[in-house]
Amino acid sequence: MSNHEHTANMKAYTTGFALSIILTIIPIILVLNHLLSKTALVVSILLAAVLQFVVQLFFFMHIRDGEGPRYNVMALILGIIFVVTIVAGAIWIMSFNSQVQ
Amino acid sequence: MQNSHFFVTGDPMIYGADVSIALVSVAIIFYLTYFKKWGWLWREWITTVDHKKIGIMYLISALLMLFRGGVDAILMRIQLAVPNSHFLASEHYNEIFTTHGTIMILFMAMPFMFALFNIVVPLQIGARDVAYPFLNSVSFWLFFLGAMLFNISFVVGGSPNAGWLSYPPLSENDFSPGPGQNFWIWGIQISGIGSLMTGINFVVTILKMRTPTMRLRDMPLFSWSVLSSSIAILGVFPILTVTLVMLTIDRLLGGHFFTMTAGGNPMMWVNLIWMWGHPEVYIVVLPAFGVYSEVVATFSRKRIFGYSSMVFSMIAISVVSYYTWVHHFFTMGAGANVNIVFAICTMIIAIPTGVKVFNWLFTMYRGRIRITQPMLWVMAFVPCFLVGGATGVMLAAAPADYQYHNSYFLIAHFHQVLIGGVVFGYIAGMYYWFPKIFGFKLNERLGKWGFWLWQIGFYVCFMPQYALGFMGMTRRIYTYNDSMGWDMGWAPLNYISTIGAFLMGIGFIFQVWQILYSIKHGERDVTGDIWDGRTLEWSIPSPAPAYNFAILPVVKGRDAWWYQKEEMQKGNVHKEAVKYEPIHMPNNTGIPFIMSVFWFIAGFGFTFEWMWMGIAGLIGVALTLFARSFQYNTDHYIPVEEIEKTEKARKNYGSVHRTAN
Amino acid sequence: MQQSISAHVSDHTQGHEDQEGIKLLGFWIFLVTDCLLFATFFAAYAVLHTHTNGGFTASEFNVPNFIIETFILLISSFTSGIAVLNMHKGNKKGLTQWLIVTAVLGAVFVGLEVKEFMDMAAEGATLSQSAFLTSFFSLVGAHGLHVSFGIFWMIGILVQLSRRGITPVTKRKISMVSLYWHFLDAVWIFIFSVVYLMGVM
Amino acid sequence: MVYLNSTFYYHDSRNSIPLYFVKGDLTLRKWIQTAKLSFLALLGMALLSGCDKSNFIVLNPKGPVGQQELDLIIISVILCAIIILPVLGIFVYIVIRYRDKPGNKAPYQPEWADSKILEVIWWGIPIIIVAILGVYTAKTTINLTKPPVKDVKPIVVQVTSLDWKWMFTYPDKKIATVNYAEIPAGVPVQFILTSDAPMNSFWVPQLGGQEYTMPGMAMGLWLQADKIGEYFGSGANFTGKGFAHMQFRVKSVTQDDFNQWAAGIKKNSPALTDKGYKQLSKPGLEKELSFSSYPKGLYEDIVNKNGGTYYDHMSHMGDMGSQSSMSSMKMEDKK
Repeated sequence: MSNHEHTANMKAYTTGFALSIILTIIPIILVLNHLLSKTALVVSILLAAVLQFVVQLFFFMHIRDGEGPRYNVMALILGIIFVVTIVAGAIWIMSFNSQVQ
Repeated sequence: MQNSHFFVTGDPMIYGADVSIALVSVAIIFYLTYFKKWGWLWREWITTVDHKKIGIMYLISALLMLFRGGVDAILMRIQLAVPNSHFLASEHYNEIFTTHGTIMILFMAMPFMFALFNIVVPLQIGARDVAYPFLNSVSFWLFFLGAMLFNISFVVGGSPNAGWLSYPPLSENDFSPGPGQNFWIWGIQISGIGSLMTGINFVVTILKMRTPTMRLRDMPLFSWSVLSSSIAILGVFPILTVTLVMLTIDRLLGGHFFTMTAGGNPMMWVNLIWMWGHPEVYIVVLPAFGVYSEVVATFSRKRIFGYSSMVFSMIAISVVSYYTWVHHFFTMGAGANVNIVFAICTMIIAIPTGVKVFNWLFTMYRGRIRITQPMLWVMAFVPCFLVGGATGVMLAAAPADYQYHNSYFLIAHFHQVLIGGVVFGYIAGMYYWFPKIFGFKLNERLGKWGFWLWQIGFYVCFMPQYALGFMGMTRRIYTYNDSMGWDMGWAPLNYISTIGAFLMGIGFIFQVWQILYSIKHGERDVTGDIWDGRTLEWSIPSPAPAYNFAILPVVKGRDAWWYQKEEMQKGNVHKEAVKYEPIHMPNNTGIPFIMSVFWFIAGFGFTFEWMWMGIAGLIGVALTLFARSFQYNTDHYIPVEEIEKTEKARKNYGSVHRTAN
Repeated sequence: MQQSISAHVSDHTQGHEDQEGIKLLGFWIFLVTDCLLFATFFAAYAVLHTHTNGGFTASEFNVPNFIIETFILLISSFTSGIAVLNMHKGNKKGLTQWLIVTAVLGAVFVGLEVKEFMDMAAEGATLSQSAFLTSFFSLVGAHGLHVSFGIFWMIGILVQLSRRGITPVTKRKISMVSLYWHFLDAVWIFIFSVVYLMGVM
Repeated sequence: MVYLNSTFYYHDSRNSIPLYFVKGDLTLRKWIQTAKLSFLALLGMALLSGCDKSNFIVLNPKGPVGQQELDLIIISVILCAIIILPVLGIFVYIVIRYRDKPGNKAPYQPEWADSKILEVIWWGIPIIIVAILGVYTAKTTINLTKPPVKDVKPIVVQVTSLDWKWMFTYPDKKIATVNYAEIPAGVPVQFILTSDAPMNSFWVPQLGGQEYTMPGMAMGLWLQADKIGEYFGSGANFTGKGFAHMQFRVKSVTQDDFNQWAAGIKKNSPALTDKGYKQLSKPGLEKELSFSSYPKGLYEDIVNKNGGTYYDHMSHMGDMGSQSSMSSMKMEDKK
């Protein structure tokens, strides 16, 4: 993609890096100090992970780069849907209640 | 491992096969050496990156595997024809149905599908090659050597015998020790990686390699079907890869993903393998839908009806097929909620499928239907698939499925959709595009014999199996009326079913005869447009030149070639001087083949649990990858003179547009 | 005749430059499929993580070790980004140096992971001990193998870079490896969160 | 036992009903001869048997569960036929009318390729049909998780699939049988299924549809026989070499006969010991057997040792009687 504009610059990388460090430290502190109830803790860990994933996408992987149809974005969205299906589907199905028809 | 264990022994049929394999190998080697064809084989085929040649190799492999899978089917039907039969022993029967299923889906349907992908897609979208020609060659050789690895289990080490999806714990070490099950894992693993690459390749090819004037919404429906099928491949083949890795970890490293002990969970396997397995059947059927769309439009001399809803329904199928996998194990105890959701999702997928059938019918409506060979298969498909689809909806109703599951009703259903939907479609596609790729048509008369034998054979074989399901006959039993004093009255219908299987086998022989006969006597295609086609592949000579299009075609809408022909007839064509430019093409390369051989070595080593050999093979793979990374001189230009020469030699063609009546 | 009615379409769309763009898109799609690969391992882990067979449980993970691993990988993701920045500026030397830094950090990460695995094995927590451990070693090990592969890939690219300099081809390769590296960091975030943090929570 | 052609690894020599695996002396030639002779006779028989309704056991249920499933089958057939039959008719009509033959006067409109009305019709009709079938499916699915009749106290039968035999344990009577089960007619039976071998599937077509037997899982299946009779049962999911022989008998008798039968077993049959179970669970075939007792907690141990400890289903494995199994159902509902 040689002819495309690049969102890559030092400022973006540094911001992204700082954000990901913060988003890593927050859940570590929460977990090591047992600050929240179990459910709240799980939610905040996952939330931090998802946010950090978004940071990686925008600041490091430059998902916004490129022109024309955004096939890479479409692929990513479809991929995320499939990922969620695989993991959530497996958990749901496998938590069988063993009392069946 | 002892020598006597390395080679499979004990059955006269196996010795017979050993001898014939040895004889055929010697004959091939002799032929190649005597006629000094080794160099030709290497230059023209093994190292080729031309999508058309790769397609031909896929096609030949698929037909060979159809033969092997078909022989397996006939052996099973012989065994079941009469009660208390001792033609095959229990374990031998188990091996045969395992290899039959595996081969037919993974080593017959998949390569047949890839053959059509390769042969048709670049020609149809006005491209000179696929996006990644090198990767395309890697895919083929991975498939081919994976299939060979699986097939040699017949003579060395022993065949797998835990069913085509090898449910653990039966497929774990405790119950299936030895190389048989490993052959299954590694054969599928290696070819599955190839399939994944093909998926990526064709998605990018279709998105990026279309001739610049072709918009996605004008793209022929076969290419759309390939796109939706490839998207589904991307979505599910990684799951297959990992699931097989997990079973490998269990078997090779003593892991406990799916074992009965130490907390392993066999249901997890069933869950994961069907996450791949169900979309897989839609992966193979979508391109068949694409074939039907092309063939119906061409031979009705009419535009395809409801193009947009055809496209929409294919995309819908490829996505919704991701949400139906549990219907393969409604009876496994996932609870009522899970069952209801997946039952309804399964029924929903019938809606876009049904819409497609309507659209095909209304493409024929007010058209002019020419009943040619490809069209015959399409017309056989419609009723067959309707019934198969209906039984599919019946199976989707979860509580009813408790009665059909694992019975012969199920067997009849999926053979009806897989033969009636997939095989008929691929055969139609083969007949349709055969002239384009080989330059001659397949003989009609022999083809009709083949067709009718297939049709009659199919119904004679599988209709009784629906009834057998209602009679309580379960799949995968090698004999019946043999124990506990039950005679359930299964014998007569089984006998009839066997007759049908033989008829289909004879039909296949006619088709092989037809191909061999037509090589010499088949009608030559001099126009490049033997069917009066509608899409771009018919605008170039048959067989297509290496670069496909001397000049990239201009597309103004759907059915580009059809309207171009109309313009030509009206005389609206401004003749310009032809000015060629050098064409950029990839170089042949031996690396894909060598890399795949290393994969084969690795797979063979792990199959016999010879770790040194497996690891050596993987190192070989890494080295070849590394070597490729350092290859910079990977392409060349075809000079203008050469293009002019080739095109001149074919100047004589020129299609006459035959309007109906 | 086909040729005579076809307008002349420039061949450039299938020429050399855009080939690199096409390859990058393919690689991106490959990464998405790789996501699914990890998702499958995650699914198995999610289902099996309580199946400890009376042995090692997730609460026994070595906390300092995985926190250090996480930060090393985060930093290496940053440094690989800086390498790409240098590439765009045409600074071959800076590019080479930052790539080397990234690869070294990756190697340290893998080393720490191997040490963690060895320590666990020494305690008897091996892959064949329980379904939990099988799924743990597979998931984390799959990531570790990806990182190791990335290191070798970087070495290969470094050699090509020293021979050929910054060309469209090496540029594309560096973009790919950097994308791959960020991707592995993203996967690790989830391993870190789901496996380790939720394990010791 | 003489396993023939154990090509590879199967060298186990259990001694039960060896005959099944002994290769007969029928050669291929003889087989073809027999085939020839019986060809016509069989064809005729097949046609006749097609009329013999009693052979189609799935369509001839003997209990409320099988009946509900049959009802759903019939509904689904009718709903599918509503689409299939007209479409087949249209197909035949179109092919005949629009064939490309000289002098065909049917209209030819090569450009006609869109019709919003038609598209709405054939997206709409299947949606309606799926909706109707979906509702029935959901209803039946939920119904089948409950005992078929409410006013009769159910009994519990625990089922364990082994290589290659079925073991039934009766927690209320503390007796066990192999390859056959007796149940009282008119009483809901909760079969609780597990496996101590590769997963199988428990299927008694005339009583109702099947359910897998999974190692480490204990799953309930409600069945009920309305009349006395003997019903064919079989394993439906492939488990290896002896799978084809995993057929069993379910005999439904009156409540009195059932009690008598249990008492008879209690009195006359040998006990199943731990050692005996170990022997029984080894791969091999077995004839019908009865045991006056079995080791305490046998079923629970089987489930737990295969991974049952990781799930919360100890409460309804059946040993506390049907009452507790009912209450655990309520627990499930809350989940």
